[in-house]
Amino acid sequence: MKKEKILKQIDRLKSIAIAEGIDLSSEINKLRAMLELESDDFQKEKQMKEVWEIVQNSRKIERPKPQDFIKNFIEDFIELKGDRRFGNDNAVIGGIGYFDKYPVTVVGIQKGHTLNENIEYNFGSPHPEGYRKALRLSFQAEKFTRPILFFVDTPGAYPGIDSEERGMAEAIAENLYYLSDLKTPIISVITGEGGSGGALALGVSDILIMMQNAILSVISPEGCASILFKDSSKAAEASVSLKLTSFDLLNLGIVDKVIDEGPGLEVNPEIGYKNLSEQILTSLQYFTSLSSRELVEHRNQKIRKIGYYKDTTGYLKKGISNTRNFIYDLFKL
Amino acid sequence: MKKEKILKQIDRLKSIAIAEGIDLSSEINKLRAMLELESDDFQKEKQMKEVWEIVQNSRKIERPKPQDFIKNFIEDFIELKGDRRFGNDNAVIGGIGYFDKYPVTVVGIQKGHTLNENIEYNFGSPHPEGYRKALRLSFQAEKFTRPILFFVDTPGAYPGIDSEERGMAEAIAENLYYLSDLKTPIISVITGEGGSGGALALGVSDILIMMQNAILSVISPEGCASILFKDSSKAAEASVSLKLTSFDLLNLGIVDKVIDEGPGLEVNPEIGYKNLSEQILTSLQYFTSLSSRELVEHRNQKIRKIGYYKDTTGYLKKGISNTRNFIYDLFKL
Amino acid sequence: MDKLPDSIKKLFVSKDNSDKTLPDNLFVECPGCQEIVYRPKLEQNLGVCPLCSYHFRISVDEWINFITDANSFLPLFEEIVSVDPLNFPGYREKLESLYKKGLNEAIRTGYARLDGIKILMGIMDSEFIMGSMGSVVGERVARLFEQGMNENLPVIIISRSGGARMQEGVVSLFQMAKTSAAAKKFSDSCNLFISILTDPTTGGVSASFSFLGDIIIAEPNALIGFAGQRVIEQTIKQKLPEGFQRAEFLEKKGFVDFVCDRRKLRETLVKILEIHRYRR
Amino acid sequence: MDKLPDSIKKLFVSKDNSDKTLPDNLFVECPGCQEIVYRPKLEQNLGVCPLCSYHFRISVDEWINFITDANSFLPLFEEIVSVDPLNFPGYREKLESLYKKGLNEAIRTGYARLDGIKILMGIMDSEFIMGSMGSVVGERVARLFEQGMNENLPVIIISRSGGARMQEGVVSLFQMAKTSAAAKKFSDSCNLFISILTDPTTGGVSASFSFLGDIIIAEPNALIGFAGQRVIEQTIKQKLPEGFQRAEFLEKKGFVDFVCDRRKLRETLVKILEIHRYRR
Ligand SMILES: [Zn+2]
Ligand SMILES: [Zn+2]
Repeated sequence: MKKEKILKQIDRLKSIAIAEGIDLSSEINKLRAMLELESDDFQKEKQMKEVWEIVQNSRKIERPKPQDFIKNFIEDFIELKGDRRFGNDNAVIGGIGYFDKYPVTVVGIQKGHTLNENIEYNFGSPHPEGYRKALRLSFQAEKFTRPILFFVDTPGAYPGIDSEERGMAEAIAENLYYLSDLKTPIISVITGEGGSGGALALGVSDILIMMQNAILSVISPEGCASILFKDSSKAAEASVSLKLTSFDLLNLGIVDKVIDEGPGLEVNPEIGYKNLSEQILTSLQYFTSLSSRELVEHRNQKIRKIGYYKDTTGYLKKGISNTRNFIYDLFKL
Repeated sequence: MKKEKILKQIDRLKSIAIAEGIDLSSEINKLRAMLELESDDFQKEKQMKEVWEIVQNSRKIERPKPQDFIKNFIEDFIELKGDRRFGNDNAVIGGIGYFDKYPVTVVGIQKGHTLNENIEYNFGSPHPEGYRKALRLSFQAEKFTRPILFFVDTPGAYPGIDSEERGMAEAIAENLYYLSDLKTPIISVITGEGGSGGALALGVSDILIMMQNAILSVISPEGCASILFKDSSKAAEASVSLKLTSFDLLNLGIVDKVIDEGPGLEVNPEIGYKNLSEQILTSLQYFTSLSSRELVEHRNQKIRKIGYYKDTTGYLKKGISNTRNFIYDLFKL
Repeated sequence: MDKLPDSIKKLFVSKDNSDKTLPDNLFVECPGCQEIVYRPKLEQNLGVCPLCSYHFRISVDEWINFITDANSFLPLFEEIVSVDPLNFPGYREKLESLYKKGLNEAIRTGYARLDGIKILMGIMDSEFIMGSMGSVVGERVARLFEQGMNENLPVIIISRSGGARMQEGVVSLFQMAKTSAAAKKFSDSCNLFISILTDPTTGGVSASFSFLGDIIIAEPNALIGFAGQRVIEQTIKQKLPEGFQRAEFLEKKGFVDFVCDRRKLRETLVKILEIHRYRR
Repeated sequence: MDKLPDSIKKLFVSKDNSDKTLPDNLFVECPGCQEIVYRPKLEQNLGVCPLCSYHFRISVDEWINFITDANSFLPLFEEIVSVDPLNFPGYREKLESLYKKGLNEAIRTGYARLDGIKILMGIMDSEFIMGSMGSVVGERVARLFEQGMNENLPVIIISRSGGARMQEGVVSLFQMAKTSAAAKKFSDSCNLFISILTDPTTGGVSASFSFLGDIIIAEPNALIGFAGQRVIEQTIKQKLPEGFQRAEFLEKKGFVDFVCDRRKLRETLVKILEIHRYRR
C-alpha cells in the first residue's frame, strides 16, 4: 500500500526532526499532501470496486428475476398474453392475480436463469410488442381500477432491425405518455438491471422502488465507457460516474424507496422478498385510498419535478431576451 | 318471345271457340296461367339483368374511385399516413382538409384506374393496418372535433396470410367498437363496391349514403353463388337475392340516402358529384349542430334498430322459458 | 381401426364426419390421435380425448352442462325468432326445418351461475346454419350486453360461427356493428366481458363482438380468423402453412390472451370472475 | 472535384465533415450528389441542394430564419441553464466551453409566428452535446407544452438529437417521462402538437415527445429511430439494410405522417395550423 509507505516516511521524518532538532515541516507537509491525494485515489478505488460489484450482482443469473417475484407474490396468477396488434413478446410477462387481498395487474420483464431460458426470453430485452402488451394490460387495469405492479429487470429494449421496424421509439413514448395519466395506482420495482428507456417504459409510477443491489442507468456502464474513454473495459470506472446505484438514485430524488436485501437477493432472497412485500402492501394501502384525480396529480408532480438546473431569472433584467453572455458568466459563479 | 306466342295461341283458341261454338275456356285458362308464369320469369330476368348491370357498373375501372371524390371535394388536402404500429397501407388514403368551409378528416379506400394503380392499391383490399390507420385518424378527428368523411369502395378486406397474422378480425371489430362511440360526426359514402366487413369497418356513421349505382353486400355475388348454387357463374342470380342495390338497402332501412348519379358516375360524374356534395354539406350542417352526446345517441339508436325478427312475447305465457315448439308453430302462421 | 371386425366398425362415426360434434355412437374415432374412444368416457372428460386432448365440438346443452352450475341456466330472449327479410331462396324452409328439429337459433343466451357467481352467458350453436349471425343473434347478443350493463353482471360468450348470415344480406352484416356498439356501451359500464373462441370462429362474428372481450380465451386447435381458408388459398394461390389460423397461432400473434384446455376452463373462469370482484 | 485546381479545392469542406451542417466556405460539396454547390445559392434554397434535394443540417438560427416570420421569434425559458448534478467527468468543462461559444443549450424555445399565426416553437440544436436531452431540455419542453396549454397555442418542435444526455445519468432519462407527461396534458387540452423529425432523431428524444405529435413530419433521408446503428449492428452481427431508419423507411412502416421537403415545410405547416383553426 502506497499510503502506508507514506505514513511510515512521515513518521521517520518526524523522529529525525525531533532527534536531530531540524525543521522538516515543509517536507512533512508535502508528504501529507501526497497522502491526502493517495487517500482520495484509495477511496475512489474502493468505491469503484463496490459499485462494480453491485452492477455485476444486479446481473447475476442466480438473482431472482421478475417472474420469480411474480411467483412469490401473486396468488391465482393468470397470464394474459399479446398486444392484440402483432405478437406476444416472451420477454414480457403480464397477467392478473392477487397481491395479498388486492386484485392486481402485474407485468414483469422475464430474464432467464439458464441459457435456454435466456434465449426464450430474449435475455430480457423486449420488442415493441412487449411494451404494447404492457400498455394494453395497463388500460385494462385502469378500466377495472386495479392497481398495477411492474417488475423491471432488463439490459434495455432490444436493438434489432425488427424492433425498429415496428417502432420501438413510438412504443416506449406511448407508454410514458399514457402511464403518466393512468387512473389507477402504479407501483414499479427495479429488481435487477434497469436498462435505460427500456426500463423507464415500465417505470412511470406512483412509487418507484429499487432493490438495494439493483441498478438503473441511462446507458450501460460498458456503453458509457466506450463513449467516454473509448474503451468499454473501463466500465467499472464509468459505473461510478453514472450514479446508477439505488442509494445514488435515492439521493438524486428519483427513486422513492430502496429495499434492504439482507445478504443479497442472489444469496438468499427471503429477506428482500419480505421487505419488498411489506413496502408494496403499504403502498397499495396508501395509493388505493387516493381518488384517481389525486393519484394522477401526485404522479405528475413527482415526474414533473425531476431535473437539476439553474434558474437565472433573478440575475436578468427584464426585456433582455438573448441571455447567452449572462448565462456564461453566471455559470462560472 | 314465348310470352307473345302464348298470347297468339290464346287469340287463336278464342276465335275457334267463337267460330265453332265450342267451350275452350279451360284450355284458355291454362294458357293464361302459363302466361302469368311466363311474365314472372320475364320480370325476373329483366330484374336480374338490371341488378347485374349495377354490380358490374359499381366495379367499372372508369368509375370514379374514393381518391377521385377526395380530389374533387377536399380543398387543401394533406395526406396523413400510417397506423403507428406496423405500416402504411396504400389501399387506404387518409388525411385532413376542407369540405366547403368545414375542416374535415377524410379516409377513403383507393382503387386503381389502371392495372399498375390496382397493384399499388392492392385492388382496393385493405390490410389490418389500413383499418388501424383509419381508426387512428378518426381518434385524431375526435380530439379536434372535426367531422369525418369515409369514402368506401372495396371488394373487401384482403384475405391473405399476412392479413390474418396481423389480426384482420380484431382490426375490423375495433373500428366498429370505437366508431360507434366516437364523439364527432361521421358521414360514410359507399361510392362503388361495398364489400362485406371490409366496407362496414368504414360504414359505422351518422348518415350512410350510397351512390345510386353502388352496391353493398354481405358477400360477393360470386361467393354467394358458389355457396348457394355451387356455381360462381350464377352470380347474377345471386345478386338479386342478396338485395345489394342502393334502393334495396334504402327500403331495408340500412342506407339513409341514395344519391342520383344522373347518367352514371362512370359515364359522367358531374351530376353525381354535385348531388353528393349537396348531401354532404346538408349533413355537415346538421350533425355539427348536435352535441356530442346527441350525436352518439343518434348513431347508436340508428345501429341498434337494424334487424328483422319476430318478437313472440305476446304469444307466450309468462314463466314458460322453453319456447321451441311455440316458435315453430308461430313461424308457420 | 382397420384391424377391427366390420361389426364393430359400424359403431364408429365415419371419418368424414365434417361437423366434428360429439357423435351419438358408443365408440368414437378421435380425429386427433385416430384411437378409439369410449363415448361415456369422452363425455366425462368434457368432450376432450383422454388420450391426446383433442377437443371435440360439443353442443350447446353440453356446454351448459360442462360449464355452468347444475340447473342454473335460465334462458333469455328466446322469444325473439328469425324472419326472412330478403325473401331469400330457401331460407324460410331452412329455418322451419331447424325449428322442427327443436333448435332455437344460432345463439342461446341466458343467466347462469359459475360456482355460485351470477353471470350472463351466450353460447353459439353451429348446428344452426353454421352458427351464423343474423338479426336474431345480433339482437340477442346486444340485449345480453344491455342486461349486463343494467344489472352489473359479467358477460361470457362462447363463440362458434361461420360469420354473418348470408340469407339476411346486409341486415346481417350490420349485426356486426350492432353487437360491437353494444359491447362498447357494456365496456363503458366497467363490467367484464370474457370471450371464448371455439372451433370455428370466423368472419363477421370474429370481426365483431368475439374479438372485443376484455379477456379472450381460445380452445386448443380451434380455427379462428376472418377470411375462410379456401378463400385465402384461392386469393394467394398457395397452400396455407401448418397451424395457420389455429388458436396457438393466434396466441403467438398476440390476439388471444391464452389457450385453455376445456377441462380447466370452468375453474379459470371462476378465478377471473373473482379477481374482477363478481363474487358478492 | 478532383479536376479543380488546389487553390479552389481549399474553399471546399473536407469530405469527412461529419456533422454535415452548412459549412462556412463559399463552395460546398453536396454529400448527396457530390456536385459543387455555391453556398449563397444553397442558403437561398433553405439548405437543400438545388441539384439533388439533399437536405443539409442547418443551425437553429437558420431554422428560425427559414421557417418563421421575420423577427417573430421571441425566446422563452433561456434563463434555465444546466448544472452538473452527477459531478460527471468533463461535463462542467464541456458546458462552459459551449456557453463560451454562445450556444444556449440543446433546444431553443419561444414564441414565433408562421404567416401571422402565433405558435410556440422548439428547435433542437445538435451542436450542443449532440442535441442531447438533459434537465434543461426536459424542463424547457415541458414548459413549452404548459405554455401552449395555458394560452391555447399550438406547439411545433423540430427534433434533432442523439438521445438522453449521458452526463446527467438517470436524471436525463426521466426527462423522457417528464416531456411525455407534459405532452399528454397538452394533448388533453385539445391543442395541436406538430413534431418535425430531422437528421438525426434517436434515443431518448425519439422515444418520448418526438413521437407523440398529433402530426409527425420527417425530413427527407433523416435518420430516425430508437437504437443507434452501431449498437444494432453489434447486437445482430450483420450489416443494416440500405435506407434502414431513414425517414422514408419510417413512412412506409407507418410511423410518420409524411416526409416533407424543407422548401414545402412552411406552407404545409401553415395549412395544417389553419385546418386546426389557429388563424384568428
Ligand atoms: Zn385423441
Ligand atoms: Zn446534391
